[in-house]
Amino acid sequence: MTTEAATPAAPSPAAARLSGAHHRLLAFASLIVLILGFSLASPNFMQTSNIIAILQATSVNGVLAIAATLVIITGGIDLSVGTLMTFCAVICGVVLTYWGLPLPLGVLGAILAGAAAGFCSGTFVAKLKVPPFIATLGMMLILKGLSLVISGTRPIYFNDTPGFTEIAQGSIVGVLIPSVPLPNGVLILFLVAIAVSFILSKTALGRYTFALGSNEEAVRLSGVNTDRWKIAVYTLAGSICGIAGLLIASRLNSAQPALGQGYELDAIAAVVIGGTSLSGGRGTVLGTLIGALIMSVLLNGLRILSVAQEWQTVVTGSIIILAVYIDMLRRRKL
Amino acid sequence: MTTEAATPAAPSPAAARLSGAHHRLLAFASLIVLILGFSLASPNFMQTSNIIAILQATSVNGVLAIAATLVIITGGIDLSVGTLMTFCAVICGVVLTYWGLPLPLGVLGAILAGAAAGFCSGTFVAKLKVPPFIATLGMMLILKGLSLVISGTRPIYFNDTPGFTEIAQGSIVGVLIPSVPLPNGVLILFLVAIAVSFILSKTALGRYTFALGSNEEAVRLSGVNTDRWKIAVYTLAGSICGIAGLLIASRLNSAQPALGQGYELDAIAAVVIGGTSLSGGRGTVLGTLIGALIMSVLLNGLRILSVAQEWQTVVTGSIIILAVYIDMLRRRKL
Amino acid sequence: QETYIPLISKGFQHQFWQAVKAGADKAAAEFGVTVTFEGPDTEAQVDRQIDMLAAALAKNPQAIGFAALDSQAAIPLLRKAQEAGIPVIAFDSGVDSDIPVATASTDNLAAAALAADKMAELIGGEGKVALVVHDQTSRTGIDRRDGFVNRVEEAYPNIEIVTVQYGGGDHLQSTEITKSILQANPDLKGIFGANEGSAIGVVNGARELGKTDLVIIGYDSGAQQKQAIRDGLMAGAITQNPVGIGYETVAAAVKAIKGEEVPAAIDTGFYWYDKSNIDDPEIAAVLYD
Amino acid sequence: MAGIDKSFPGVRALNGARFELLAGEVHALMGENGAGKSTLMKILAGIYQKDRGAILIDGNPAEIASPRAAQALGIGIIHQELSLMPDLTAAQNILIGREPRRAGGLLLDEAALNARAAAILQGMNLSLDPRTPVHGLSIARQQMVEIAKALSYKSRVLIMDEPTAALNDTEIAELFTIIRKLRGEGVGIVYISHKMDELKRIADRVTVMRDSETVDTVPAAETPVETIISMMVGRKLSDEAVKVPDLSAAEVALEVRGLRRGAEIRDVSFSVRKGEILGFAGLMGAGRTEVARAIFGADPLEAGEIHVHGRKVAIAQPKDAVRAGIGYLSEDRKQFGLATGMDVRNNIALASLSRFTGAGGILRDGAMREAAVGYIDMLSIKTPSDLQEARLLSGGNQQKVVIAKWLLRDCDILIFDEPTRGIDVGAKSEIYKLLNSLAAQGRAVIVISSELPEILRLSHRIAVMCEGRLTGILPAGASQEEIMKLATQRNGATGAQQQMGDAA
Ligand SMILES: Nc1ncnc2c1ncn2[C@@H]1O[C@H](COP(=O)(O)OP(=O)(O)OP(=O)(O)O)[C@@H](O)[C@H]1O
Ligand SMILES: Nc1ncnc2c1ncn2[C@@H]1O[C@H](COP(=O)(O)OP(=O)(O)OP(=O)(O)O)[C@@H](O)[C@H]1O
Ligand SMILES: [Mg+2]
Ligand SMILES: [Mg+2]
Repeated sequence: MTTEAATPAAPSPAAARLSGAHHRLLAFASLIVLILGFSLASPNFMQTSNIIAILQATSVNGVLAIAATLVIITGGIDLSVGTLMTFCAVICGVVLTYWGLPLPLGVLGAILAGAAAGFCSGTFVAKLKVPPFIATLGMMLILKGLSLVISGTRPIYFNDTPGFTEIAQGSIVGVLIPSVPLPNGVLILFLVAIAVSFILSKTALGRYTFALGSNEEAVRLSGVNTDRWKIAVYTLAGSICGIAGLLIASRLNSAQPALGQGYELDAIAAVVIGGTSLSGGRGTVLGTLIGALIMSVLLNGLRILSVAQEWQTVVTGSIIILAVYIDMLRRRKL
Repeated sequence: MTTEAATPAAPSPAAARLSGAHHRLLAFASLIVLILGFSLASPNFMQTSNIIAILQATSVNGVLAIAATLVIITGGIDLSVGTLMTFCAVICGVVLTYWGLPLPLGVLGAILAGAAAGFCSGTFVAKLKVPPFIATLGMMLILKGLSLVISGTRPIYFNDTPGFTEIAQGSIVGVLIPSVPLPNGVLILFLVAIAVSFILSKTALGRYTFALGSNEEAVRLSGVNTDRWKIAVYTLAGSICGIAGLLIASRLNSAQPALGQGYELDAIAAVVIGGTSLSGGRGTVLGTLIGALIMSVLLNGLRILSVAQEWQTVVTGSIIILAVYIDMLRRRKL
Repeated sequence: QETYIPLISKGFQHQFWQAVKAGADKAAAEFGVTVTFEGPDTEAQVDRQIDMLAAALAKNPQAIGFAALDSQAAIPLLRKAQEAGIPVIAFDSGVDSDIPVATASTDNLAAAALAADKMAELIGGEGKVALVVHDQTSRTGIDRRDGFVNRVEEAYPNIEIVTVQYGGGDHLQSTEITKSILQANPDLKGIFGANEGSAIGVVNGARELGKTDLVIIGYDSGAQQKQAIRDGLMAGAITQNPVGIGYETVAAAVKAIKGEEVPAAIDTGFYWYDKSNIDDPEIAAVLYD
Repeated sequence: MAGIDKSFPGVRALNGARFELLAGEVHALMGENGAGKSTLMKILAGIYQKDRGAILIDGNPAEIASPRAAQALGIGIIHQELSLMPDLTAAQNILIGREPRRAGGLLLDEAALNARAAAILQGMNLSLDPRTPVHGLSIARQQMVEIAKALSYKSRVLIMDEPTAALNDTEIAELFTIIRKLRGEGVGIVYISHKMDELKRIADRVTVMRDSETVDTVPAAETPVETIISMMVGRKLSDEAVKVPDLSAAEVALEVRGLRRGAEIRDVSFSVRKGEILGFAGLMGAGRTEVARAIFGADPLEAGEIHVHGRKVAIAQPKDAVRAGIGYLSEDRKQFGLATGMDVRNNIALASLSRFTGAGGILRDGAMREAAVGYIDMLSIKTPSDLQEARLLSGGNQQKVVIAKWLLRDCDILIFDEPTRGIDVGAKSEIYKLLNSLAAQGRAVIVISSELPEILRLSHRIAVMCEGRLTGILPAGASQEEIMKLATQRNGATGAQQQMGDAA
C-alpha cells in the first residue's frame, strides 16, 4: 500500500517505499522468466493471437482472483467465487433469455445477484461469526445447487440477445487501434483491477479492508463498526464475481450451470502467488494479476510445447512452488 | 492469594474441565439432530446395514480429515490429502500388481509413499518457507500428475493379491461378534483416530503440533527445532493419507489414478465443522470425526430421501453453515 | 513437413478417453502424423476446453479433432480455424454447426435406449429401477439418462424409475450413492450405471450390501467391468467403440488434409455385451481394459 | 464506579470494586499483577460488561455496552497490550475510524490524514514519520503511536493502562508533559503503572487494589510510597543496594567479539563472567535487543564470534544457543514469548519439553505439572490453575510465565530483555532476588532494561549502547549522568542530559 507522499521527510519510509516498488517490479521476475523460456522454446508462443489467447484465458480467473484478494486481505477466504460466478451467469441468462429483458438489465442482474450472495456470506461471517471458510464453503454448495435448480440443469444460451458475446469477445480497443485486437474481456479485467486498486488505496472501504485483516479486534476497539465494513467487502467481492459471471457467459455464449467448482482454488492460488498473505492485512491487486498471468502463461506454454497432459500438472505444481519460493527468498533479502 | 491459586483443589479448573467435556458432548448436537430427523423421515435410515454404510462412507474422508487436522493445528493447511491418497494407492498397486510383491510390502509402500510426500510438503513449508497453501497446492498437482504417469493413466487392479479387499471390506469384528459386521475400514478409521488422539495429547510431537499453531516464533525462540517438528507433522499426516490410500484402493479393489482431487475440501470441511480453528493452535480428532460423520450422514440421508441432487447440495451447504453457527453460539455461551 | 493434429477431447484421465487416445495414437502411427490429446478434468469445464482449443490453434495445426463439451461455446474459435483453412473433425458428439467436415460419434440416445430394453428384458418387464449417472449437465450424461428414461416411459409402463442420481463418474461416490439407493428401495430390481465409473460404483455398492439379485447394466468397458460381467455381478453393458472413434477421427483428419472426400457422419457404433458374447472377436475388439 | 463485580470462567476478577475520578485529576490505579486494574478499566471502556454494580458519569448512571458507547461518552483508553493494526501506517492507526475525507466524503484524504497525525505526534515531541508502517516500529514507538491514538480522541476521561511499560525516561518525561497539559484542560486521567517513582511525579490521588477489591483511595503527595506498597502487597519490601561480588577469578562464561549487522549492530564486543550480572543500558533503539537476539540466533549476523565457556560456538538458530546453554527472555512476550493459546503448564515447559519426554516420545505430564506448579508458587503467578490458557492471565503474570520457562530450562547464561516490564513492585523485588540468586549460583546474567534504577540496582557492571555501538562499560555504582553520557555519546550529551535531569 503506497500512500501518496505529502512530505518526504524522513529517509526510512521513503526507502521502504522505494524497495516496495522495487519488489513489485521484481515480482514480475518469475513471469518474465516463464515468458522468455516459452518464447525460446516455441516460435508459436509469442504470436499476437496467442498472447491474446493467454490474456483471454486470464480474464475470468483474474477477475475472480481480484474478488478473492479483497476477502483474503480482510483475513478471510472465499471458496464461493467459482460457483458464485456461475450463479450470476445463470441469473443473467434468466433475465435475458427466459424473461427476454434488454441487455443492460441482464448485466445489472448478474452484478446484483453477486452482491446479494456476497452480502449473505459477509453476514454469515460478520454477524453469525461463522468462520469464512465454512460460510463460503456453504455458499459455494448452496450457489452450485441453486444454479442447477434455476437453470433447470441445462445451459442457458444467449442467442436471443445479440451483442451479448461482445461483452467479452468483442474488441473496442481493436476498433480504435486495429493492430491491437484486445478483447473486451481483457479490457474489463484491467478496468476491474484499476477500480479495485483505487478502492483499496483511496477509500475508507479499502482502508478498513486492510485494517480488518491486520487486527480486527483493534479496529473494533477503535469504535469502528467492523461488521458493516466486513459485509461491505464481501458484497463488493460478490459483485466482482458477478462481473466474472458476465465474462464467462459472454465467452461461452451460454450460462453453464455445472461450471465453477474448483475455480476457487485457481483464484486463491493466483492471489497467493501474487504475494498476498492468507493471514490478511497485506496484498495488492497488481500482485494478484501477475499471479493469475503466471498461471495462464504456464498452462498455455506447456500446451504449446505439447507437453503430455499428465506431465503438465506435475510441471505446473513444481513451478508454482518454485515461483513462490523465489519470491520468498527475494523478500527476505530486501 | 498465590497459594490458593496453585492448589489444584480449587473448584475453578475442575469446572473448566467439566465444561470442556460438556462442550464436547454437546458438539454431537447437530449430528444427533440430523440422525433423529432422518430416522423420522425414513424408516430405511436407521437400519444396521445403513448405519454401517454411513460409517463406511465416512472411513476414507475421516482418515483424510484426521491427516488434515494435524496440519491445520500447526496453523497450516493441506490441500494435497486427496491426490496424495491416490498416489499412495497407485504406489501400492505398483508394488503388489506390477511387481507382484506380497501384501505387507504393498501396505508399507503406500504408507512410506505418503510419508515421503508429506516429508516433501513439510520441507517446502519449514525449510523453504513456502506458505502451506502453496506448498500443498503444488504437491496436489505434482502428485496428481505422478499418479497418472506411474499408473500409465490406467487403473491398477489388485486381482492378483487375494485378501487385498479384506483391508477395508472384511470384518474382523464381524467374525468375533457376528451381530456387528463392522467393516475393517471403519475399524481402521477408529484406530487411526485413537492413535492420532494419543499422539496429540500424550507425546512431544503432539505438544509441538499445538505449540507451532499457537505461536511458532515463540516456540522457535524457546530453542525448539521448529523446522524438524513441522516436517515431522507433515510426514505423519502424509503417512495417514497413505492409510487412506489403502482404504480406498481396497474398497474399489483398484487404484484409480484420476480420483482424489476435490477430496481435500471435504476433508478440510470436516475438520472445521469439527471445531478445529484454521488459524491453528486448537483442534481435536474427536471433533473431526464428528465433522466427517455429519457430512456423511447428511449426504446419505438426503439420498435415502431421494432429494433431487441439485437440492442436495443446497441443503448440505445450508446445514454446514447452520451446524457451525450453532456450535459458535454454544461456545460463546459456555 | 510434419503433419500435426491436436485432439481436444472432453476428458483425459478416464478410461474411455484413454481408449480414444489409444485409437488416435494407433492411427497416427499408421499415417505417419503427430497427434496430441488433451481434455479438461471434468465435463463441466467448458471454458477450460476453449482455452485448450485456443492453444491448439496457436500451434498452426494442419487439422483439429474436437469433442465439444458445448458446441455453441466453441463456435467463434472453430470459425477461426475454418478461416485459417484448418479442417475440424468432431468426435464423440457432434457440433451444432456446419464447420466440422466430419463427425465420428456414438448415438448415445439410441445406445441408452438399448440398455433400457435389456433392463426390461432382464427384470421381466416390471418393477423398480434406478440410474446412477456420471453427470447431470454434460451431453453424454444427459443423452444416456434421457435415452434410458424415455425408452422406459414409452415402452415399459410397468417399470418405475425411482431415482436418478449423479456421482461424477467417481467410483467411490457412485458406490455410496448406490448403497443409499438400495437402502431406500429394498425392492429395487435393477440399476443402470451410465459410464464406467458409475457402473463400477453400482457393482461395488451392491456387493458391499450383499445384494445379489440386482440386475446391473453398465456402460463402456474396462477391466473391472469386464470382470464383473464374467463373474455375473453385472448382467451386461453397452460399449461404444472408443478406439474406433479415436482412429476414425485421425483418419478423417488425414483425408481432409489431403483434400480427399470424407463422409460427414461416421457412426462408430455401439454394442451390447454380456457373459455370452464378451469373448466374441468383434466384441472383444471394441472393449478396452 | 461502585460495587463492580466481574467474573471470568474460573476467576473472580473484580469483587465490589469501586473507583472515583474527578475532572482535571490524574488518578493512579495501583495494585499487584492480576489485582483487577485492567479489568475494571476495560469495563469503563465498554470492552467488558460488568456483572453487577453501577457506573455514574456526572452523577448519571451510564450503561457502557461497547467501545463505541464509551467513545460517545468521552472515554478513551490506552490498552495495556498493544492494540494496533501492524500493517497500517502510524497515521492510519492513529486516526482509524475518523479518516479525513475528500471528494464529498467518497475518498480518503491521505495528505490531511498524515498532516493531522504529524501534528499529534509533534505535540508529543516525537519524531516519527506518520507514514511508517507500524510493524516496522519498535515496541516503544508502537506504544507512542497507541498513546497518540488515544490522545487524538480528545476524551474527557483518558485511561492509560501501563503506558510507560515500554518507554524510557526521555519518553516518559515527554508523556508526563502531555498528561499535565491534559489535566490542565480538565481531562480526568486514570493512570495505571507499576513504576512507583511515577506516582509522586504525576498522580494527584492513588487508588490501590488488591485481590479484586479496592483497598483505599489516598492523596498521592501526602502518602509515603512505602504505605502504598504495603497497601498493595500487604507487607513491607526491603530495598537492598547491589552487592558486587569479587569475580576476578571467575571463568568467563560468554564472550562476544565484533558482532556486526548493518547499522543496527556495529562492532559489539563484551564478556560476562560466571556469577556476574551485566546490565545493558541505552536509549530506545540503541540496539540492545538486536544484540541479544543476534547472540541468541534469533536474527542473523554479518560478522562476529561468540564464545561460551571459552569455546567458540556457531549459533545460527535459537536451538543452537539453547544447546550452548543460553536462554533469552524477549521484551515482547505476546509476540515472541508466549504460546498464547496454550496453558500455563505447557508454556513453562515449552523450552524443556525434551526433559519431560519419556520412551516413545510420550510426555510425562505429571512431572510437567509438578514443575509448573513449583514455579507458579515460586513466582507467585496468579492463575486459577496450571491449566489456564496463558492469554487469559493478566499482563504481569504472563511475563512471569515466560520467566518461569527460562528458569525451568536451567541455562548457564541468561539474557533478560526488560524482565520486569509490567511487573508489580512486589514481584519486581522477587525477580531482583531471583536474578541475584541465579548469579550467586554461578550463572552469567545479562539484564537489558530501560529503567535506570533497575540497572543500577542489579548490575555488577553496566554496558551502555548508543546507535548500535557499545559506547562503554561502567562499574557498579556509576551515576545516572555517567550512563546517560555514554548513551548519547554520538549526538553530544547536552540535550539528553537536560531531559534526564528533568526526569530525575
Ligand atoms: N478474559 C479473561 N478471562 C479469564 N480471566 C481473565 C480475563 N481477563 C482477566 N482475567 C483474570 O482476571 C484477573 C484480573 O486481571 P487484570 O488484567 O485486571 O489484572 P491487572 O490488575 O491489570 O494486572 P497487571 O498488572 O498484571 O496488568 C487476573 O487473574 C486475570 O487472570
Ligand atoms: N528512531 C527510529 N527510527 C526508525 N527506526 C527505529 C528508531 N528507533 C528504533 N528503531 C527500530 O527499532 C529497532 C530496535 O529498537 P529497540 O527499541 O528494540 O532497540 P533497543 O536498543 O533494544 O531498545 P530498547 O530495548 O530500549 O527498547 C531498531 O533497530 C530500529 O530498526
Ligand atoms: Mg493490567
Ligand atoms: Mg529492546
